[in-house]
Amino acid sequence: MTAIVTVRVQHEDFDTAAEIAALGKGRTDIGAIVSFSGLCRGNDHETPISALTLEHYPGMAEAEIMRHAEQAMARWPLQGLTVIHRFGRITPGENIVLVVTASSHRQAAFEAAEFLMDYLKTNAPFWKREETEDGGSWVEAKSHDDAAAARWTK
Amino acid sequence: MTAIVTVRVQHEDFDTAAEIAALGKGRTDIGAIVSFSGLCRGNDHETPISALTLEHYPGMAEAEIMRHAEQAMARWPLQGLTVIHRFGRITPGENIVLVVTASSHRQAAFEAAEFLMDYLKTNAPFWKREETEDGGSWVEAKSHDDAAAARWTK
Amino acid sequence: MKVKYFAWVRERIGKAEETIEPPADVRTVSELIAWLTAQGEGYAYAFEKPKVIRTAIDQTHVQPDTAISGAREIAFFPPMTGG
Amino acid sequence: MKVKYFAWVRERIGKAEETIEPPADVRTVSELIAWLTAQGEGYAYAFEKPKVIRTAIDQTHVQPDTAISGAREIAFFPPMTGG
Repeated sequence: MTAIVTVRVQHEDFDTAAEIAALGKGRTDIGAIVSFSGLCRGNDHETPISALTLEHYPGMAEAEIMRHAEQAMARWPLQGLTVIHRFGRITPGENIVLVVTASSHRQAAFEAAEFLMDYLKTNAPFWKREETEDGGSWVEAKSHDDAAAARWTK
Repeated sequence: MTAIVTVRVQHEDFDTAAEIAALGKGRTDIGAIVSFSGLCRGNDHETPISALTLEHYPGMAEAEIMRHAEQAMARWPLQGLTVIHRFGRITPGENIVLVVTASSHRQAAFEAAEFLMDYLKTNAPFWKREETEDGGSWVEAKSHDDAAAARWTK
Repeated sequence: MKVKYFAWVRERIGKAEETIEPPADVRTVSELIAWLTAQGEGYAYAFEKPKVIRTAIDQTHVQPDTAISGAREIAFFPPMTGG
Repeated sequence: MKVKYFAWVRERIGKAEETIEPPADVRTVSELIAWLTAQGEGYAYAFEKPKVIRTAIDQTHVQPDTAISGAREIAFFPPMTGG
């Protein structure tokens, strides 16, 4: 059966359940589905965050994510892959990002989901700005995210 | 906030979406939710499988999974953890097992979910029997599952 | 003591559980497996490869050299294949 | 050529995009950053640590020594923080 790759960059929220169901629906060749949901936290630092604003590079964001989704499809035996990344203003508790991977084998599904999340954290053209009581600030890139992404180039 | 650990061993199907939603509901301290769904495949070998029957050791199954869930809670900074394992007759495309982990950090959520799945594959008292046209046979344990489980004892 | 059998161990022996009274010189899990093996054809078939058999005492995994004294429930089964 | 700025690079320069015509001796990404730095206070502030700045040419990540000839759209931005 065919493998389905879906990439969406959108402001609107998404339905994790529906995305998982869509990958598995009507198929009996999938043994494992892994989903990763990234959520907006309210307590990242001492100062509570009232919202995040995600800026992105329209066009490049979609193309870059699709390029990495295709890399994941080439690298692991996947039967389906969905990546959704939101932009705009997002409040604590809301979804930011979703990766769903489907495979016959659990290790492939786990690894591909981790690979895509590590990529999204470090190389997808999105930038987070935190809104707090005293104003706001751009989130700084984390070196441990770079280290996590680097392990896939070995 | 408190961490919620849920372990269920049941014949009835479960609702992956509802379980993911239950872990995240009303909270703003969770940054990552990973879910793993294990599904019954119809095409594991040359002979198509018409169903799996999962036998389990009532009492020990629940206790052993809970013990490993607590190990995961001690090992990773988790804010919630749900494990559901079905028993009885399950047909291709149906759910077998669900692990959902919630954490502030994605690596913890991924690792804890993989640890629990590796454990469930090798040490939880469940046995799969495959039903095929020519009868059926007990699924043999796989050495690569043992190897996957062994990496967590390092 | 109560003994439980699962999966193909259960099928080969032909029952899911029973109460047994092994002699006092049967002290460990592996001695109990050897004693059970002599209880009939189904038992001999179930335990023909004793190294493959996994054992739980009172619902906890144990090793072949674990003592069985004080056990209320001993279970024998093949390698597990859940998940 | 069209230039785009994102996140704090955009805020410091005070615009999201513009069309520029750098002189012919500006050949690489790092030479373009150096030239932009001299275009005013906002530019100088945005590019004060040029090593931090990431660049894409026609929506593909590039290195500081990449040639800019033929580029239709060049974007400058801080390290990415999506996911």
